Amino acid sequence: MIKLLLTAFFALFVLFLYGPMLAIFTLSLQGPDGALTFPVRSFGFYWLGQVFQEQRVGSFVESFQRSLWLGLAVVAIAIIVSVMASMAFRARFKGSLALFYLTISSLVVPGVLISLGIGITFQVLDIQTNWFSSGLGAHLTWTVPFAFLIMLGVFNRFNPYYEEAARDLGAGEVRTFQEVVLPLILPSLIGIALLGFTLSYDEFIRTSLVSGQYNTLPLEIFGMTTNVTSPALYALGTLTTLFSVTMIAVGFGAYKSLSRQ
Amino acid sequence: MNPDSAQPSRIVSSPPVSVRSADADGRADAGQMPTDARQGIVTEAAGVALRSVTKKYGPVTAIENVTLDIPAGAYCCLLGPSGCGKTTALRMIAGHEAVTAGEVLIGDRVVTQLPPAKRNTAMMFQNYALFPHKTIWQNVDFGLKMQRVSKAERTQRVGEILELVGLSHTADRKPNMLSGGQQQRIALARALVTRPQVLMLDEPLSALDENLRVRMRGELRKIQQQFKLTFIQVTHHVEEAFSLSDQVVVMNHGRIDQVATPTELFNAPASQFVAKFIGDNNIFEGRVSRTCRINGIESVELTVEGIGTLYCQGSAALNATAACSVRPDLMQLDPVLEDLAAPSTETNQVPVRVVDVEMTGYVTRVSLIVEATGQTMLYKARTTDWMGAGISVGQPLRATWSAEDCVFLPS
Amino acid sequence: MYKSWKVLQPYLLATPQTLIFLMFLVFPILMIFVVSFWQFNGYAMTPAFTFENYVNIFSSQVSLATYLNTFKYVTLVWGLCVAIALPVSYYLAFCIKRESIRVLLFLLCTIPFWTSNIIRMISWIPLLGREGLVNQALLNLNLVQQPVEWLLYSDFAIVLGMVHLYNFFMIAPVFNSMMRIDRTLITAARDMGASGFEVLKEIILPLTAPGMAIGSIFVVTLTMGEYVTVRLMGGGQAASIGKLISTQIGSLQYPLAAANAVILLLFTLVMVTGILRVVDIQKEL
Amino acid sequence: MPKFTRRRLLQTGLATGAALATARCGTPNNPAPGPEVNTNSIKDVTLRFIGTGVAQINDIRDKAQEDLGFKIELKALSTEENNQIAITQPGQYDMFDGEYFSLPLVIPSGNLQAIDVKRIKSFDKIASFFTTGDFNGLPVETAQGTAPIKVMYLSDQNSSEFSATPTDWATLIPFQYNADTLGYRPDLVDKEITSWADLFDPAFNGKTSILDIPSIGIMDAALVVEAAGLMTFGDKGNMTREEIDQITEILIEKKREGQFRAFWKTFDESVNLMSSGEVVLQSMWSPAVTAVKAQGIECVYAPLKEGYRAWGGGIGMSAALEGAKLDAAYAYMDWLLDGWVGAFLGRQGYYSAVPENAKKFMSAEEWDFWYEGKPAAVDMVDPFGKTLEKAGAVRDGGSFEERMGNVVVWNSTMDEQVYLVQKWNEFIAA
Repeated sequence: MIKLLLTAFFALFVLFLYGPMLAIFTLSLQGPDGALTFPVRSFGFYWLGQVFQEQRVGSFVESFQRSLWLGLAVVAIAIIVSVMASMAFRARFKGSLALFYLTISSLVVPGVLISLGIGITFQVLDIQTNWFSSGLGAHLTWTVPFAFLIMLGVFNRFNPYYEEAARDLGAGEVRTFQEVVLPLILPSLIGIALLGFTLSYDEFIRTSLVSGQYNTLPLEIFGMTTNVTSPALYALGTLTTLFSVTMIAVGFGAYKSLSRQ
Repeated sequence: MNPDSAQPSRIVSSPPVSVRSADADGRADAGQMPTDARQGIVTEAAGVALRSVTKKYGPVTAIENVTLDIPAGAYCCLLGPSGCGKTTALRMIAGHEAVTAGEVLIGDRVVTQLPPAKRNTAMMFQNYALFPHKTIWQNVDFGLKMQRVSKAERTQRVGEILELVGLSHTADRKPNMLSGGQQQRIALARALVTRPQVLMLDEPLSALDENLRVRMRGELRKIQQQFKLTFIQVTHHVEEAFSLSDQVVVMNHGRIDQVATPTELFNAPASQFVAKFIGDNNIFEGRVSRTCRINGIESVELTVEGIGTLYCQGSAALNATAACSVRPDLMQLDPVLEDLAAPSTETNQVPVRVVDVEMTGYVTRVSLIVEATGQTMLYKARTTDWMGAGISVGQPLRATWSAEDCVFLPS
Repeated sequence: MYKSWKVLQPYLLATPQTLIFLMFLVFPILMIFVVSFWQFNGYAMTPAFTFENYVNIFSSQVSLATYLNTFKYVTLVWGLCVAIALPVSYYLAFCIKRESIRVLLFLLCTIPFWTSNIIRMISWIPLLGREGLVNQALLNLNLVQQPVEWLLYSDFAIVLGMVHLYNFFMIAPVFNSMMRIDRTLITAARDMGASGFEVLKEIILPLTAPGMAIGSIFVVTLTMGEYVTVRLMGGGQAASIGKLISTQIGSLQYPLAAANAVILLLFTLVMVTGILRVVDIQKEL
Repeated sequence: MPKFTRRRLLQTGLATGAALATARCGTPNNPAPGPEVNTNSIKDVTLRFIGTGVAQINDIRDKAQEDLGFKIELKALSTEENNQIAITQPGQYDMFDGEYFSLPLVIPSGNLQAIDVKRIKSFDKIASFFTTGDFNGLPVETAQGTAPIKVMYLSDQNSSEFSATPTDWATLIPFQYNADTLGYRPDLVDKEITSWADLFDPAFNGKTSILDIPSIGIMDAALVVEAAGLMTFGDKGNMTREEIDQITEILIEKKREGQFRAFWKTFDESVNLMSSGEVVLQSMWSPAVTAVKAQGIECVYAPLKEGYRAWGGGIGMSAALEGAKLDAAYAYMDWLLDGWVGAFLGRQGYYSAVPENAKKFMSAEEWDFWYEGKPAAVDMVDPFGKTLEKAGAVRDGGSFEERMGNVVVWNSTMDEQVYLVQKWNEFIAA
């Protein structure tokens, strides 16, 4: 009985999660006469195609490229930095607690503060904000803590004897890392990459004031919500969701195959 | 030095236990009327019975048509390798696992459909399952609280039982602040505080180190005596089962292979599987070539390929395939090989060669090989005796044992 | 040489991360703090040391009401997220027996989280609008005579939107906590006569508390500074501190925005510290 | 700051981000100060625009690039963000496409440079209420608010003082403007809307909207409360603190009563609100009304008895422009006034700063419909190919003269701007 209720609740929850998205997926599959609201007038792929056409204002394609590059950069830096820091945490060092809480606070500080703070800083220092400088920094405050906490968890469970064994067999620090540590943490790194990329790819608030002259994709989409009056907006939603889902699938597949090894 | 020696002598409180046939009718004769669990610190023990019990998980059969009687007040161990169904059997008795077919009886009550709490049983879990977020006191108190026992009585009973296990001072601590042995005692206290008729223990000693395990064995036994409860314990550890039990139930692939006292089991394993599992018995498979009487006892001559004939007590149809088993400590090793060609019906002889010698303390384990077949055998000698024998690795020998010591294992 | 390297190593390894946070977290927040004492006119701010911005905030009925409104959103969103996360996680962790199905269903819950928040937000509009699907359905079923207006551009819509966006941050840690519960603890409790409800109350909920605490930190901090949902789902009518800050930024009232940000940060830190008393984060990793 | 060549920037490796951005390093973010060594040609120039979605249209960019030969980058922003960037992020744009009312805020920042009107070929042909302040005797020039002429000229090339009389140095070169009023859905509103006061009509409770841009919204609000007889103003274009207090109090009360459905910031939002039926009556911009019509939904741009609120938009140059880029900027402004853009925007309902040039690029039928107020001889089609009006329709509000001649206020930045914004925010937040 209770299980039945819970199943029903879960089903409702899934409907709650997906319902609205299915609505815009449907609306994005309209013909040229489609509108922003139901009912659907005709079906077609017109608006999906429109996304790649020139818009009346703005451009999805370029902002998508920027978000892609930014996401990759964020992932690369977050991984390097967090792996280093979490390895440092395996040896107790002065200030480790401070750094730990600094990292936590980076997570809990409301995003609008990061955005405002970096924006003001750049302004006061008279530096141009840009998606690849200030924007990158803002994204790192969001992704590095996640990456770091995950890595901390990974190294908590990491058997140090593997490394000792490697060193015992004559491997240097670098070799030990390459040959022993890296392969063992690789699945986790894939996980971090996946998480970090999506966090960056979809990040809005922290970027909103510091993206500089060129918009990242979420900013562009937000701009579009105020500038686009056609289902192309929904089509874009459909496509970027498809892209995200593909990324998850690829990442998840990589994770699976790596952790099986 | 051996803590086992301090144990009180064993009492088997009911007639010799036996495996009942699946179609046995009537109620369990071993049980007694359950008394109210809340009266008195000691509750009357109750026997437990399984009647043609089967457990299936989808297509997989975990327990197949098992019938078993555990007398009230007995210390029973379910022994077997992992996956043999012993834990499933235990959980079915406790009510944590539904029975696919058959019945479970506690005392004379059919409890098959009852939830765990209604069975007057308690369970002590592997790794103890102490609630990590509750204090020791709260852990022990939990069962009473769930039974809606009055606050005053709970305080008294929890205090008593903590006193009994000698851990009153830990009442306010969380389980993770206790040592393994202490945790085990708390788990025991928690199980006993509700005054069950039957206590079930799922590998209770497996989390402890060797020394502690031996000591805790003694404590378990003592408590069982003190409370006069039926204990049913799951273990894969032969020595543990031997040292604790009044009744050992050896299980294999979802069936019971043998139910016996430890001594019976040790001396007369009923199947090849039991013989192998309970010790390093040497087993020879062959064909029954003759039946005879040796010293007036029905005996069998077994022809083993590559070795010749072996004699053991037992009866079987001619030409049946069968096996026999001999304990490694009941053999003799003899450097004289000449009269090998003339085997007697009383003494079994096999030519062997020493492969390896392992001194393990009191006992020295000698690995032997039957060169004709490549079969390995084990011989155990008192270390002092072995040192005096002056036998070295590689030496050819004759292993001999009497037909009396050779257990016949029908297929 | 090797020894001193060993001592230095953790410091060197920790340096890049520390630098990132100093540059993009600590320094900017210090700047906000400094700027919150500056003066401004319609187009520029000038360094000064004045409490005027704070005085303005604390003496304004509207900003106080806005703070209260923000707390209202935080409380509602948090409560709903917990109310959703517990049964959903419980269902996944305890009712689903097959590991593979569990993983699949959990993934099902997480996929929307991986996609654009903005898109998820605007996707409510064709559903909830005056001429949206929900209203059409209600009208067709004759449940209402007039379209229901509070579905969109209302507090309801804002809370709904935020719950939609952030419930994952509660579900994931709660689910994780539940999955970590040793199943024998439940069997043990059952063995001692605990009913289903008692098992929930005595065992599962207390052991899920750390997960709930972590989830709460996420949900609270995400909703505290939120303004996109408030703007899109509130139709520009509703107010939250995040929205106020972003409006003030838009009107170039940076020092005022900074002062609000400082207050927001203080509130957030108080809440988070409160939650952290319940849970040791380092232990939960 | 020393001049960085691209190579040098990469060598110093300022940030990983910089290296990542090599893909688009060809367009420097900061125009290098000092004379351009390479004066090769304006073909190598990229002009970066910021502006609202009204004119940051890709079609215009494509046509300009084709005609002028250099590169143009657009960024469409909300009015608010546009001003914000213009004031605080001078490095992010070369050209500012903004409104006249924002100049009292933008000019003091020193981020724009004065435009030499002598270099603008069609300057003399620009509608005279921009250049001289009078307009064929129409009452435009007497309207309240930040009328363009008040902020059109700087007293000197390097001054940030506005000049009341024409000089050679302009702040913005105007290219579009309009007279705004209330838009409504005749299918959902059962009466003809004739007064600003109708916005507060209880019949439309929960179905109206107003725009959330303080300098514009306050003017609409002022017209509404004045028409409803709720209060009077000394000068709607320059309210006192007391007047601001009073009007926001009225607005907050109306908001509490649930008069408004939502607020909007960009014209497309108003389009979506209107076409989805969320709102049936709201202050609106002319092209937004045409955009609603383009979706096949009836929408009327009500000529109101109290008159219109007007706005003017123009192009300004970043102070950092020089050399080839400056030349390009002037070339662009000439092109802007040349008529193609005027006609393009005209087909959406905006007016061109140089109507006679726009006329060259419009069909006679289009000119008659949009400017002369005559019934459409053929279907009117917007620049994106959507039919806006069937043949026979007449533009709401009539001809250019009727509409621009009936302007009573301009969008404005007041002396009490900071206070206004604060109070306005309170209204929005209330």
